[in-house]
Amino acid sequence: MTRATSFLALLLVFLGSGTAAADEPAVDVAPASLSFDGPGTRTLELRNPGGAPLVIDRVTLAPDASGFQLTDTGPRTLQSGERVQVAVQFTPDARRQQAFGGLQVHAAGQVRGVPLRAGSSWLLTLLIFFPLVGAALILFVPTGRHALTRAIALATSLVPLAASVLMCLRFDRAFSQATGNGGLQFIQHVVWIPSFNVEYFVGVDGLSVTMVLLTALISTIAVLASFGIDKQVRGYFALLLLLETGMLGTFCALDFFLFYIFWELMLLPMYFLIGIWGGTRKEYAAIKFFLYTLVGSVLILLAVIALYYSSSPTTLVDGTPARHTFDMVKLAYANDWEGKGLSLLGFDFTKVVWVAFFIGFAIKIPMFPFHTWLPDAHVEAPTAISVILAGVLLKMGTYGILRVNFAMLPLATQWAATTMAVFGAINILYGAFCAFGQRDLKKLVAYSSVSHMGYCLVGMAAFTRSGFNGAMLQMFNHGTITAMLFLLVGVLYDRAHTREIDRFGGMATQMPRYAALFGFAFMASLGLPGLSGFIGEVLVFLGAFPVYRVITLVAMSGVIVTAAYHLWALQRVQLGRWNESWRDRTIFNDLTARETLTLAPLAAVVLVLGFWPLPMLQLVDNGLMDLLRHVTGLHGAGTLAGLP
Amino acid sequence: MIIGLSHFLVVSAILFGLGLLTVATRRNAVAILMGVELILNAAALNFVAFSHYVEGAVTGMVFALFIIVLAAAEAAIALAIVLAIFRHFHSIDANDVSTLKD
Amino acid sequence: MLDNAHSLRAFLPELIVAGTVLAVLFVDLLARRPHVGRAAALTAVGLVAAGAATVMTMRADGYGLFFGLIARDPLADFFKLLFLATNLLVVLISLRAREATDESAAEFFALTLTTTAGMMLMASATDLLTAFLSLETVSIMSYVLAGFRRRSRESAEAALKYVIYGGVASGVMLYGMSLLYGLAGSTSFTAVRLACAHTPAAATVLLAVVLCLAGFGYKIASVPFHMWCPDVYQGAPTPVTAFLSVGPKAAGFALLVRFFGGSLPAELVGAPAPWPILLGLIAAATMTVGNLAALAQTNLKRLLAYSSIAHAGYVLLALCAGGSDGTRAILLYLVTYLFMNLGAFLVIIAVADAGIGEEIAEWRGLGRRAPWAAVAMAIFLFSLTGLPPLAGFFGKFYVFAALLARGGSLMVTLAVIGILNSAVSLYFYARVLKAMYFEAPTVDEPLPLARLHAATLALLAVPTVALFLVWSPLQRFVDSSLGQWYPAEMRPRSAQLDRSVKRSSVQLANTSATK
Amino acid sequence: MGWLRYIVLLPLVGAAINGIVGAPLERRFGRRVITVVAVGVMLAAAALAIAAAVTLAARPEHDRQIVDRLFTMISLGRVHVDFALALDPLSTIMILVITVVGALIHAYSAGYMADDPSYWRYFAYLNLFVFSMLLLVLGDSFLTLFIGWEGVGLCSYLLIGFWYREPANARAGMKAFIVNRVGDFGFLAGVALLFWGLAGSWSVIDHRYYADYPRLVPTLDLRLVHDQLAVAPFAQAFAAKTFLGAPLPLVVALLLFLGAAGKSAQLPLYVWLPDAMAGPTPVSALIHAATMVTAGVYLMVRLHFLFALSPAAMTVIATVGVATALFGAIVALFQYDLKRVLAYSTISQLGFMFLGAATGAWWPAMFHLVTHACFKACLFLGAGSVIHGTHTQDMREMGGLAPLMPRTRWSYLVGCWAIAGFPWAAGFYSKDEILARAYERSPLLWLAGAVAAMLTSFYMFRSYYLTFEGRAASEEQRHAVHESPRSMTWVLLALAAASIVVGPLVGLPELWSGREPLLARWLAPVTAGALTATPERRGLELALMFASLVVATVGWIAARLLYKDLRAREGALATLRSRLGGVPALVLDGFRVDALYDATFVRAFGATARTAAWFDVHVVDGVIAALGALARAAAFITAAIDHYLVDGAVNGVADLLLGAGRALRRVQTGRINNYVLGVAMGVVMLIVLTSWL
Repeated sequence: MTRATSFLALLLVFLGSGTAAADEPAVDVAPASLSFDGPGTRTLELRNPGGAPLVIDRVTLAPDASGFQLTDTGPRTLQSGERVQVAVQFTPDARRQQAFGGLQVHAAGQVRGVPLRAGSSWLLTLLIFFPLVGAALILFVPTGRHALTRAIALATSLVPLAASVLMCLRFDRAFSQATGNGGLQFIQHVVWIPSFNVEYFVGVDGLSVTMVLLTALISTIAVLASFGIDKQVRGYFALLLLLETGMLGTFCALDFFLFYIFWELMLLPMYFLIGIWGGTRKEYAAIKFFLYTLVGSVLILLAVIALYYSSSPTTLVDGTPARHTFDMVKLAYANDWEGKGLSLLGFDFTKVVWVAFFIGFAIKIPMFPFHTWLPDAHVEAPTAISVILAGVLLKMGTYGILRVNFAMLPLATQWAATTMAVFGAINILYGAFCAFGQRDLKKLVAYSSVSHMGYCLVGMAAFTRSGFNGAMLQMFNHGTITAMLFLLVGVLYDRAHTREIDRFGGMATQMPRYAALFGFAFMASLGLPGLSGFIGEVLVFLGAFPVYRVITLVAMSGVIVTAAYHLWALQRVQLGRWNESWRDRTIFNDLTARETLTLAPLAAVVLVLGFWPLPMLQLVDNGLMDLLRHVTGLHGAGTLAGLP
Repeated sequence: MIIGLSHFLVVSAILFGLGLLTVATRRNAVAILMGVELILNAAALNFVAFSHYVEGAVTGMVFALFIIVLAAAEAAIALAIVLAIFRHFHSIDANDVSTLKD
Repeated sequence: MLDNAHSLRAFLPELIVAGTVLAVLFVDLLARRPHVGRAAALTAVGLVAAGAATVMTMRADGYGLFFGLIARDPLADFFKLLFLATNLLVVLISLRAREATDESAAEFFALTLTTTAGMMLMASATDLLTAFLSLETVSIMSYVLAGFRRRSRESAEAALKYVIYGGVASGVMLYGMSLLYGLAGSTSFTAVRLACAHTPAAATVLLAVVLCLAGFGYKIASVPFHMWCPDVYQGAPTPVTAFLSVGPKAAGFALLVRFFGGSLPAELVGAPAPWPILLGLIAAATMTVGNLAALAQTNLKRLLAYSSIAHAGYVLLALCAGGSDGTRAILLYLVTYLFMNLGAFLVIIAVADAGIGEEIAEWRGLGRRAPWAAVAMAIFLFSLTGLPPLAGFFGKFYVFAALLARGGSLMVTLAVIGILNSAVSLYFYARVLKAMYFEAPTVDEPLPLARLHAATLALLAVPTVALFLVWSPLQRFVDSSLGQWYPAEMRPRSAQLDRSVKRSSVQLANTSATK
Repeated sequence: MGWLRYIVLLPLVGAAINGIVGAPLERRFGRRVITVVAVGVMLAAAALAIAAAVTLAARPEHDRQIVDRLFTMISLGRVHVDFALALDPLSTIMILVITVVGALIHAYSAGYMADDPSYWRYFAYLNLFVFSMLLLVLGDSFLTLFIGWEGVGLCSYLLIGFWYREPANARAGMKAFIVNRVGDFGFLAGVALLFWGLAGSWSVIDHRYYADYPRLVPTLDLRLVHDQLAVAPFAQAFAAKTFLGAPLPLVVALLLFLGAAGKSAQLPLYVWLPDAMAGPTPVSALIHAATMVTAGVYLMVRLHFLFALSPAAMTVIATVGVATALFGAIVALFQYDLKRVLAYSTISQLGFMFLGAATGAWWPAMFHLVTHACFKACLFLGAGSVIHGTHTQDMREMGGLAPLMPRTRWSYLVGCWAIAGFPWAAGFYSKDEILARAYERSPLLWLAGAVAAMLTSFYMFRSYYLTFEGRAASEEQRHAVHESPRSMTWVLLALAAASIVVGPLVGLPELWSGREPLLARWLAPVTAGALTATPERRGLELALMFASLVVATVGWIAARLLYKDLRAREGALATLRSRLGGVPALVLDGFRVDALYDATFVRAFGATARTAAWFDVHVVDGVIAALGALARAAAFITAAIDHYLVDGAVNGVADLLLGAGRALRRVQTGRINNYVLGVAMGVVMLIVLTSWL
C-alpha cells in the first residue's frame, strides 16, 4: 500500500499541497526542524506512530554540526504511541553568528535527519529573489504604461543594491575559514532535493562579496540607462530583472547544482535581450553568444557530475547521510581529489576535470582563443545590456575559476599555473592590439575588456597575496570602468546613430561635459594612477613579478599599447576640428540629467578607489588568503616564501 | 537423408532473404506487402521448426498461429491504406508516392 | 505466477480500457449525430477509471500473470500511468483539432484507447509472445491513426510508408525472436536470459538481438530504423504525431528496459556481453543524426520529428548506462519529455487552428501576435534543449549522471557526445524562437487562441517550468517503481550496502567496457 | 605635523573650484574671480612652502624630516603603502621652486591668457599640474610618487593640447603622453624589480643579527628603502643578485633612468618636448622648463643611494646626459622658431643636470636645476611676451624689438647672460660646478660639456640678436608692436633678478666665500652617504672657472658678429649666394671676413646644424612615427587575424555542422524502398560494428 500512498503524495504535491511521503515503520519527529535565535536549549519529541515497538539505536549529532550539544543519546525502545524528549543545546562561539548542523535519529535501520539552524540569515535569499518579484509585477502592468514599468523596475533593482550595501557594511572583515563555517557569512542552508543530495546553500565570503555589490550596482545603473528603450518595454525589464537574479544567484550559490542552474539561468534573458532589442546583426550575435556560453557550460555540467560521483560520502545539512555531495565547500575542503588517484578517459582525473572547468569559465572571461563572441555581442547589444555584459558577466569566468578550479583542485591549478599566466599575457597584448586596429568605438571598448581581464589571469596565476588581491580588485574596478565606457558610447550612439570613430571629431567643442567624463573614463581605463584602474594593475605586477618575471614584463609592456589605443581613440573622437558632416543633420546636446545620473556614481567610485582602495582590499583579503593557503599550502608545494 | 532442424532453418533463411529482396526492389505497393508476408512466414516457419526439434512442446506452434492471425490483420489494414493511396495518387507505384521528403 | 482466472483481477486496468473502447464505439453507433464532446468525455472517464484501478491494485512486489506472459510490477504500473496520462492529454489536445475529430471523433478516440491498451501490455510484457503481440497492436493502430485524414494526400502517403516500414521491421524482429526461441526453447524472458548466458554460440545471440532490435528500434525511431519517422510525423494529423512521438516511443523504451534488463544476461559465455557498445553505437548515431538533420529543417513538424529522434538517443544513453541509475534516468526523462513534447505539438495545433501553417517562415512575429502561445513554445523549446531550471534539464542531468556514475571511458565518451549534441540542438530550437521573436510579422494583427488550447498549454507549461519544485516526491515515486525490477540495487538506502553494490557493478561495467 | 598636506591640497582645491564651477563663475563674475582663485591658491601654497622651509631649517641637521601620514592606501602584509607626504631638504628645494616660480607664472598667465575663451579651463589644468608636481615631490612611497608622476604627465597632455581644435596640438599632446608612458613602463618595471630584489635579499641575510632593525620587510617606502640599503650586508646581498644575467642594481638603475629620461626628455625619449611647444607659452615655462622636466633629475637625486650602487649605470647615464647636452645644443643652433630654440636648450641643460647627477655631483645638479628654473622661466616668459606682442614665433619675422619692448629685452638679455654662464649670473656658478665635477670624473666629459656650454651661449645670443637687435623685419611691425602690459613684465623682471641673485646667494663657490656653499650644506644630510669627495685643488678650480668664462665669451662674440645687425648683410649674402655659385662669387664678395667666416665657421656650423635638425625631424622623429605606424599596422593585422582566422575557425565548425545537416536531409529520398533497404543495411552495420569494437 505504501507505493500507492507515495503516488497519491506525488499527485497531491503535484496539485499544490506538499507532504513528505512516509516510508515503512519509522519514528515520528516533531517539530521537523529546530532553529535557535541565540544561545539556549530546545527539545525534540520522538514518537512511535506504528503498531509495533520501535527500537531507537542512537540519537547523534551529524559530524560537522558545530556549536550544538546533545544531552541524552542512549539506545531505548519505544512502545507504540510512546513519546520521549531529547534536549539540544546551542552555545554560539565568539565570532560566528550562524551555525548549521543536523541531528541523526538512527531507528529501524534508517537514519532520520533533523536540521538544526541558528541565526540563518534571509538577507541573501531576499537579495537574490527580489528582482523576480519585480519581474512578476511588471508583467501585470497594462500595456503602454511605460513610466510605471520603469518605476517598478528601478524600485525593484534598488532593493538588492541596498541589501548588498548593508551586507558589505555588516561583513565581518576578520572572518576567515579558521573562525568556522568555511569562512562564509550570511549563510542560508536548507535541503532541497534530498534524494539527489541537492541543497539550497547560499553564502558570501571574501571572493564573492565585492562581486555581489558590483552586480547590484551595475544592474541598477543598467535599469536607469534602459529608460531609452521604447519597444516591448515590459518584456525588456522583466528579462533584465530575471538576468539580475541569475547573476546574483551565481555569485551567492555554494551548491554546485544551484550554481549551475543560476549560471544557465543568465543565458535565456541575455539571448532575448540581445536578440530582440539589439542592433542590425542581432540574431547572429545573440545565437553566437548563446552557443559559445552553452558549449562552455555543458562542459562545466559534465565536470560537476564527475566531481559529484567521485566525492566522498558526507552528511547533508539536516544530518541525513549522503553518498555524494554537491556542496562546494565540502568538495573543496573535505575532499582530497589528488589522493583519490582516479582516472578519466585515460588521463589523471583532476587534470581532465580542471581543464573542462577552465574552458567553460575561460569562454566567459573571455580568454584568447574563445573570445570572438564578445565583440559581436557588444556591438549588437543595446547599451544597458553591454554594460551588464562587460560589467558583470565577464567576472563570472574569473570568479568561477577562483571558486571552483583553485579551491577544489589545488594541485591541478599549480600544474596549469604557467599556462594561465601565459594566456593572461597574450590576452593583454592581443586585446590591446586588436583594440588599436578597430574602427567601431564599441568594438574597441569590447577588446579593451579582453585586454583588462588578462591582468586578472596573470594575477591569479601568480599564487601570491598581492597577485590575488590585484586580480580581485581588477575585476571590480574593470566592472565599474567598462560600465562607464559603454554608457558613454551609448550616449554618443543615441545622438549620432553610428559608432564609426572616423565619423566623429572635435566632440569636445559640442559636448564639453560629455568630453570631460569621456576623458576621465578613458584615463581610468588606461590605468592612470590616482584612478582605480591603476591599483589593480600595479598589485598584479607586484604580485606576479617575483613568480613570472618575463611574462609580467611582457604584460607591463601592454601598458604602452593600452595608452596608445586609448589616446588615439580619444584624439579622433573628442579632439581636433568639429566634423562638418554633422552640421545640419544632428544636434549634439550635452549630457542629460539621467545620463549624468548613471555616470556620476561610477565616476565617484573610480576616483575614491583610485586613492583609497583599502576598504575593498579589507573585504576580500581574508577570503583570498584562505584560498591562497589552500592552493599553495595543502600539498607542500613549498610555501612561496619571501614573496608578497 | 532425413530432414533435420538445419534444413528448416536454411529454408526459412532463404524465405527471409527473398522477402527482404522483394520488399527492397519491387515498386508495386501490393508486391511490397507480399514481401512483408514472406518475411513473417519465414519467422513462423522458424518457430514451428524450433518448437518441434528443440522444445518438443507447442509454444512455438502457438506463436506461429498468432503470427498468421496478425499477418492477416496487418494485410487488411495495409490494403485499405493502399486503396486510399490509389484514390489520391491514382497509382500504387512506390516511387510516385514520395511527396513527403526533405 | 497466477493462472488465468486469478490474473484477471490484476489485469483490471487493461480491461477497463478495452471496455471503454467498446463503449465509445457503441455509443457513437447509437447516437444520431456524432458529438465530439460526448465521445471525449467517455474516453476521459474510461482513462481515469483505469488509472484509479491501477493505483488501487498497486503492490510493491511484482508478480506474473497469465502464466508469466505479462508481469504486474511497479515498473509496469509506472508506465501504465504514464500512458493513461498521455492519452488523456491527447484527448484534450485533439478536441479542437479539426483535422482529427471533425469527421469521426469516436473512431479516433477508440483507436487511441486501443493503442494505449497495447502500450500497457508492451510495458508489462515478460514473454516474447506478448512483446510481439502488443507491439503489433500498437503498430497497426498507429498505421490507421497516421492515415486518419481521409482527404489529405500526405496522410495517406504517411500511412502507406508507416505500414510497409512497420511490417518489415516487425518481420525482422520476429525472425530474431524465433532465433532466440530456438536458443532458449521457451519464449519467456527469464528462460532466454539463462539460455543466452550459457550458449556457446555468442555470434547467433548477437545476430538475434540485433534483429530484435530492428523491431524495438523502429518503435522508438532510433537510427538506423528511423527513416519512416520524419515523413510519417509530417504527414499524419498533428494530434496523432504528438501521440506517436510520446506514447509508443515510451512503450518502446519500456520493452527495451525489460528486454535488456530482464531477458539479456550481462555476461555471455567467455566474453562480457557487448550490449553497452551496441546500445552506445545506436545512441550516439541517433543523437547525432537527429540533431544534425534538424539543423536544416524548415517545416516545424519535421523539425520536431528529428528532435524526437534526438531525444530517443538521449534516453538510449541512459539505457546504455543500465543499472538502477540508468532506468531511473529513463523514467524521469520520459516524464519530462511527455510534458515538453506534447506542449510543443499543442502549440502547432493551436496556431494551425488560428490559420498559421507549419513552415517556420509562417511563424514570423508570433511573439507579438500570440504572446502566450509564443511564451509557451519558448518554454517547451528551451526545456527540450535542456536549460535549467526547466524540466528538460533535470531529465538530461540524470541521464548524464547515470553515465558518469557507471564510469569507464566508453560511458564518458558517450556523455561528451551527448552533451555536445544537446548544445548543438540549441541552434535549431533557437531558429524557431528567432522567427517568433526577432523577425517582424508579415501581417501584424493579434492571433485568436482558443481558451481550451490556452488552458491545456498552461496545464503542460506549468509542470515544465515548476517540476523542480516537486522533484523529490516524483523521484521517490520513481525509485519505488524500480524496487521490484532491480531488487539487488534498490534495497532501502543504507550507505554501506549501496557502496559495495556500486563497486561490484562498476567492476562489471568496467570489464565489459574495456573489451 | 598635519599642515604639510595643505601645501598639496591648496592647488587641488583651486583646480576643483575652477574646474567644476569655473564656467558659471566666469560668466557671472568675470575673469577676475578665476585669477583670484588660481593665483591666490598658488600664493598661499608658496607662503606655506616658505614656512615649511623655515621650520625645517630651524631643526637640527640630523632631524630635518617632517612626515605627514594622511591614510593607508594598501596594506597586504608586505605591500603596505600609506598615502604620506614627507618633507626633507631635497624636497624643500623642489617645493620652493614649484610654488614660487609657479606663482609667478600663474600671475603672468593671467595677463597672457587674458583674451582666451576657455580661461577657467586653463587655470584648472595649471592648478591640477601644480598639485600633481607637489604630490610627486612630497610623495613618500613609490606609489604616491608615481601618482604624482603620471598626474603631471596627464596635465602636460591636457595643457599641450589646450587649443585642441587644432589637430596638430592634440597630436603633440598625445605624443607627449605616449612617450611619457614608455618612460613609465621603465619606472614600473624598475620598481617591481627593486621590490623583488629587496624581498629576495631579506631572505638571504640572517635576521637574527638585525633582529632589532625596525621594519625588516621589503617596502615601497622611499626613506625605508634608503635606510635598508644603508645596512652594508643587505646592500651587498642586493648588489649580488642578478636579473637575466645582468647585475640587479644596474638593471634597476637603468630602468629608473628610462623613466626619468621619458619625463625629462633625455635621448632617446626627448622627441615630445619640441612638439610640446604647441601649448601656451606660460605652460612651456612652468612645465617644460621649470618643474615637470626636472622630475627625472629629482628622482635620480632622491634615489642617489640606489644609483650609487652601480657605477656602470652612472657612467652610462653620464654619457647619455652629455650626449643629450651636445645634441640639444647643436640642433638648437639652427632653429628659427624662438620657442623651439628654448625647448632644445632645455633638453641640453637637462643633459647637464644628468651629467652632474651621474658624476656624483648631487648638489650641483640640484643647484643647476634651481638656477635653470629661474632663467629658463624668464627666457620662456620673455619669448612669451615677444610672441604676445608680435603674434609670431618665427625669429626671421622679428628684429629690432629692443627699443619697442625695453623691459622684455633687458630681462631676456639677463636670462641669456645667466644661461650662457657669465660670472655674477646664476648659470655660471651651477654649470661650472657640474663641469668641475665632470673634469674630475674624466676630462673628455668636461670637454664635451664645455663645447656644449659654448654652443649654448652662441645660440642663446643668436636668438637675442635676431629678435631684439638689428632693424625691424617690417615697417608696420615697428609701429604695431608695443611692450606687454605691466602685469606680465614685472614677472619678467622678478625672474631676471632671481636668475642673478640666486646663483651667488645659494651656491657661491668655496673658492670665494671660504665656506661650503649654502646649498651643499643644506643638502648634506640627504646626500651624506653618496660619493661627493671634492679634492682640494684650488688651482684646478680657478683654471676651470676661467675656461668656462672664455668659452662663454667666445660663443657670445661669434653670435654677436654674425647676427648683430644681420638684416643689413642677410639680404646681400642671400642674393649673392643664389646668383653665383663659382669662384667669381668669392671675388665679388667683398666682405672677406664674413666670407671667411661663412666659408669655414658658419657653413661648418650651418651644415652640422642643418643635418642635426634634419636628422632630428626625419630619423628620430621618423623612427617614432614609424613605430606608431608599425603599431597601427600590427593592430590592423591582429584585428584581421582575429576576425578571419579565429572567428573564421569557429564559423567554419558551424558551417561544417550545417553542411552535414543538409547532407542528411538528402538521405530522406521519400521513397519507401530506400527506407526498407535502410533496415537491412542497419542490421548488417550494427552487427559488424559491435563485433569489431
